[in-house]
Amino acid sequence: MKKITLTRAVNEALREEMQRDPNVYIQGIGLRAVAPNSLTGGLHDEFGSQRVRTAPMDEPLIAGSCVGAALAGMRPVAELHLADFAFCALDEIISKAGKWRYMHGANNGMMLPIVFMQTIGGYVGGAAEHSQSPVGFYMHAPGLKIVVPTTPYDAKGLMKSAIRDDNPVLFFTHKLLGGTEGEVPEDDYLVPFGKAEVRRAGNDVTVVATSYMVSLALNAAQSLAEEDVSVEVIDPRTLEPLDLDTIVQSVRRTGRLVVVDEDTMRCGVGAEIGFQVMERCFSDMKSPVLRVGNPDLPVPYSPVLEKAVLPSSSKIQAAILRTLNPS
Amino acid sequence: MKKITLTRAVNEALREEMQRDPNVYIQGIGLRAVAPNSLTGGLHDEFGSQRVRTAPMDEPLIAGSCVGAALAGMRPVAELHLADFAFCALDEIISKAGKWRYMHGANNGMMLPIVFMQTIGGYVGGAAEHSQSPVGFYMHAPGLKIVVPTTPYDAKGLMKSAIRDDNPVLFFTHKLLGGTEGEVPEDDYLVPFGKAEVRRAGNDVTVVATSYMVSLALNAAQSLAEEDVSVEVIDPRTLEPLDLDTIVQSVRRTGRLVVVDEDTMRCGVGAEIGFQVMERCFSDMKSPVLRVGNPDLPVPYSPVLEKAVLPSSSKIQAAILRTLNPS
Amino acid sequence: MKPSTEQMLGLYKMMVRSRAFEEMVAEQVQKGHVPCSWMSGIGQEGTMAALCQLRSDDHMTYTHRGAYSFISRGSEPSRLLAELFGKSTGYCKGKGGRHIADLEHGVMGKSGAIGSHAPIAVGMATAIQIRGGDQVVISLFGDGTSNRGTTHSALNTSALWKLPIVWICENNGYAGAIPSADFTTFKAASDMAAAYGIPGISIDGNDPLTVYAVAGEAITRARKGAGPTLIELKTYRVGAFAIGAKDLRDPEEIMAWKQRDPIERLRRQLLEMDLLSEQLIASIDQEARIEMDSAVRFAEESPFPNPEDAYQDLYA
Amino acid sequence: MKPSTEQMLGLYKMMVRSRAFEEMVAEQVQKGHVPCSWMSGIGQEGTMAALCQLRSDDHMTYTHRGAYSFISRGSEPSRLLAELFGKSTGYCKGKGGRHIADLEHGVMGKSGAIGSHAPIAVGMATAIQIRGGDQVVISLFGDGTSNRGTTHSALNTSALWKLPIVWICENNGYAGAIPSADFTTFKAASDMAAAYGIPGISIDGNDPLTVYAVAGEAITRARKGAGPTLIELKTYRVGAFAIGAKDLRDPEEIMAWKQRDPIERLRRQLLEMDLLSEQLIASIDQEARIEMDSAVRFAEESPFPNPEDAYQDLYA
Ligand SMILES: Cc1ncc(C[n+]2csc(CCOP(=O)(O)OP(=O)(O)O)c2C)c(N)n1
Ligand SMILES: Cc1ncc(C[n+]2csc(CCOP(=O)(O)OP(=O)(O)O)c2C)c(N)n1
Ligand SMILES: [Mg+2]
Ligand SMILES: [Mg+2]
Repeated sequence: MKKITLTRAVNEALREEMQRDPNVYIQGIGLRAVAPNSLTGGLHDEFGSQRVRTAPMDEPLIAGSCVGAALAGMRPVAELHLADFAFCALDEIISKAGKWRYMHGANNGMMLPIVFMQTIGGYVGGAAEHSQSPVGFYMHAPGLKIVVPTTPYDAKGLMKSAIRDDNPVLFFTHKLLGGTEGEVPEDDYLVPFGKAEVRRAGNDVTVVATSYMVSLALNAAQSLAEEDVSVEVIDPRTLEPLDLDTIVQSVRRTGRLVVVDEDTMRCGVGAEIGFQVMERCFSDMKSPVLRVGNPDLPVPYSPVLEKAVLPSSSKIQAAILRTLNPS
Repeated sequence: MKKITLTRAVNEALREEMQRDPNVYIQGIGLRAVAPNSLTGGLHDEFGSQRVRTAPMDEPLIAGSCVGAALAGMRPVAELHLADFAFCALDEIISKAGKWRYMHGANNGMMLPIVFMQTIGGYVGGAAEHSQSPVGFYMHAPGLKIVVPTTPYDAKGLMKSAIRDDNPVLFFTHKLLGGTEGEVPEDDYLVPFGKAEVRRAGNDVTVVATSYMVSLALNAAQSLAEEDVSVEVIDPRTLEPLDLDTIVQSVRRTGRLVVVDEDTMRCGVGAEIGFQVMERCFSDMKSPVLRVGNPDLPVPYSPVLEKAVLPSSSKIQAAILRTLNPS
Repeated sequence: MKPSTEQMLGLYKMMVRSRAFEEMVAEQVQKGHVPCSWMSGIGQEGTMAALCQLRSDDHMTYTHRGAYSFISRGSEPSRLLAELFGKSTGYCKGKGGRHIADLEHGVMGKSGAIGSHAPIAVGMATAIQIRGGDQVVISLFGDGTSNRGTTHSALNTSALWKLPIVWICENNGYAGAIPSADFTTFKAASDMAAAYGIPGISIDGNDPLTVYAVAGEAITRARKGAGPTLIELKTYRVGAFAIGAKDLRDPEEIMAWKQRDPIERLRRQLLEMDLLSEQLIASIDQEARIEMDSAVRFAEESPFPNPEDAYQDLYA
Repeated sequence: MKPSTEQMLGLYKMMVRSRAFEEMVAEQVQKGHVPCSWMSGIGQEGTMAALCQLRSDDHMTYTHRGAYSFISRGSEPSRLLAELFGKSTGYCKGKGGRHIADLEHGVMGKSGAIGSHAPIAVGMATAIQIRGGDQVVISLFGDGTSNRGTTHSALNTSALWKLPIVWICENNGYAGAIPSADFTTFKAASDMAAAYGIPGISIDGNDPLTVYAVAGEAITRARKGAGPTLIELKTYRVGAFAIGAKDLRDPEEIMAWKQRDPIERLRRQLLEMDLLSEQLIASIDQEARIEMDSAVRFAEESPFPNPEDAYQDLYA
């Protein structure tokens, strides 16, 4: 085991998979000259400009050409940088990558093994067009796997699974998680999709949190432990496939659920997980599912306003307490 | 009162608002040569090619230029044709039209009065990229009003409200509703946003249905009436703003809710309305909210498959019966 | 780049088969056997003179129009029609309809949105370049589709990376009922090439032997790693935008273009060269008709998919 | 198109103020008073020679880089800085940060995505055309942004509709750390103009009087309804891509361009013309410094917004 950052873990996964499989290549804006400690740092020098391609600045081109390369047998990785920029390429990601295998009846093996890397998250003064965590859009679209890693171990193992997966995968790295350190094995390993991780066990309330929200939820759980409230925190790790069973098992025990996701709440991750849990656990529920997330506003710039809009540990605490004492 | 089709009603609204306000103009692909009985039929001949602009075939250009024109004081209407094509312009619609007023602190009156017209719906053999009803994406994004008219009366009055609204509005017309006939007053009238309509009163189960789904839900209600099941059918007419109160009042009475929306279900309209109702009506609920919609698949082409994927009256009936006899 | 006798005859047969397919589909659409419409490619078969030069390991992207691109790669009319009928024997098991893929013959999938294919062609060519092969990509786009921003960024990228792509703009003078002058300022779409510093040439798309020669050179150039070329084929669709749509164009203009039919032109030339006889012509026609008749039977007799099949094929 | 004495002096003062603003912001960013970074426009102030010719009822779209576009329209440094500080007195009440709008001065909003402004410029010009006014739009874009498909479809549309737009490509030779040759094949961005059949010209963007003359003609042309022009300004950003970012460019190249500073150039010319004296220069510099000092005080002393303000401004 060694201790590395999440960014480094993703970087290692990319490097090792590129070494392992000559069909893996990566493209994105500016890749020739990224910082050494970035997600793609050092890859250009190691693999050269054919396999680490500095792409023209047009997201539809970057994403769309991944579709073409995948059809031609490659395993492209698109580094799209901020998730906000990827909006320019939603036709390519949603309608091409997500739907083509199905629309073309699988065609005896049509595969679209593409990884779309995107960086998400607010809390850094990026304002409305540089702060989004638009995971909900992709969950609304069929055919796309969705990865939201929170630890270096998971990030590396999930990225390897993503690259080896024969389907399009959205891989979301949070701005504030890149520097998180954690232990990672020396040897090759995979983290499978569709298996949630219970980050903290508890009996009173279940909290499902995604990406950076997991750390906020753990803080909230820690604080509430001092008030004798026992909170279980579940990190789904992938949202498609979603390990609903782990969540349902927990909620059956606690009867209470708070879903925390940084994205806008309406038609978001919380709505969906909440709905599915209510369907499955209707009679177990002691109070309605609550969610903590962006109250359907663009992310504002000023730290004061950003704090008002984005989730925090104290907002999560408040929601947990509300599930315990519903009005 | 006169009897006209929904398409004609929208057409009249466009015509009358263009007559009323010289700042209203419309642009889209092929407008110079559309069929007389289409949404924009006859407008080019009446208003000329300056105000009914045949745009180059690029949705980002069409949607983005509406943003510019709105900033310059106009009230543009974009006829984007199929909602599927509008995916090419989601950066413009979601990040520009939806967020700019907020991001720029309103700037003493920044307004983006734009109507984005889109045609939605399956059931016509369009396959995955010509059949979507992607209302959920827009509901997930902040700052966009969403109109889903079902009758000629509403369509006309809501389109007029949309054009006069100082905010961006998504106006969704369903392929199968264009020919629906209904009475429309001779005089100018508006239908306000945010007021749901109870299309059929009932006591046992509440059904909220959007767009073409309303007619399927009414059929289902009619059939079930013969089995002595009394179904209330609510047509929200606009999804942002959403008249949750009308829905909540009904559910408080019935204790049961089915949400019917043609779009993919995950993170969709049903998830959201279901979640909010569960929050507000937790103790009134006799069984979990159910939804009928696309089970997260691209819409397939073959009629047999399309039928398997898209909602139908019988699927709605089945869901209603399940809320009455939850397993 | 001159085709051999065999190649010319092969091309001619292919064009006749494609035309027969289109005519047959039109009939089936009109009879109501096809649950969607179809955008006929009649009149634009000249493009086949480029496509027929692809090796089976080459790639192609195509447009919403016509079946000639599929036919030129070897797709079977029976399975194409079965797809349009929504039958389980169709190339996409009835899931795609007009949006056909046939991976076995290098028909890689059709976008519902125009302009999406150009970046896809860039990706295919990138794959070739990374692997170091000598395959090429032919990517077709319409004059209307030249409006899409994706077309431009793909052209730029192909020039920048010297990708093995032959871009073919099929300029049929219209997008829907709208004449080109209403949506683009390009006098010749090949003018675009100059902006990217790649060779661009405008030719008569209804003259198959010219198309063959010019495309052949561009293909050779791409195969050698010398980069992309943009060829504009000036052509015309003889039918309406889609089958059943109203045609607002000048009937005289349509008539004039019918006189310039690419198949008739090649037929005349081959007759002059004594490569065709009236008898051979008749037998090629008849063979095509028989093939299409049997395609109709195949499609008609094929079963619809099962409703449960809708739940398959989303993920690999 | 020659500027009057007054205009030249006005331009010079504006450029000095813009430079002083940029230097002040750089300091504030480095001090940690700005919760985001800032993309300095130092070295590219030559563009102001075009922008300063806009009437107050004209429109403009601008890029992510620099404040010179705002300053040239009349935005106040104090409120610009207050915005970057996230204060309620900022032009966007602290909601926008780098994404500044100042409607009163015709600064209409800044996109976080590059390339979105070109269609917006088309829309503004469309509004002018429909109303029949003689206003114009100047739309700026970087050389990297010329890659975006939106840039192309906007150019095409402007040419097609003969819109009153002056397109200005600020070619600073780089996008981030990547030199132009790595992302575009255009030798001169103005080559793009030819593809759309509009006038295109490449000039030294660091020579304000040339920029003034060439832009002036293009503006006149647009005002007369004769359509768009594309001007490429060859320029250079003297600082890194963003403040605090590592600069990977050749230090000699940077030095060489520093010698070609547009403000120094105009200063020398005005000195030669006897329109400036050393004394006047010093007083202009000092005035700018005083203005920026008071901007800092204003921004520092301004209150942050209230958390509840976050719930305002979404809808009109
Ligand atoms: C993104 C998108 N916008 C609009 C359409 C509707 N559409 C289908 S074909 C077409 C015209 C294409 O014209 P052209 O490229 O000249 O091809 P042609 O039909 O002439 O063969 C349009 C606008 C679409 N399919 N996709
Ligand atoms: C759609 C989108 N993709 C990527 C980015 C990230 N980005 C910001 S500035 C920039 C480079 C722009 O280069 P150029 O237009 O030459 O402007 P310069 O920075 O040189 O002034 C990029 C890629 C973005 N903001 N938006
Ligand atoms: Mg055409
Ligand atoms: Mg640049």
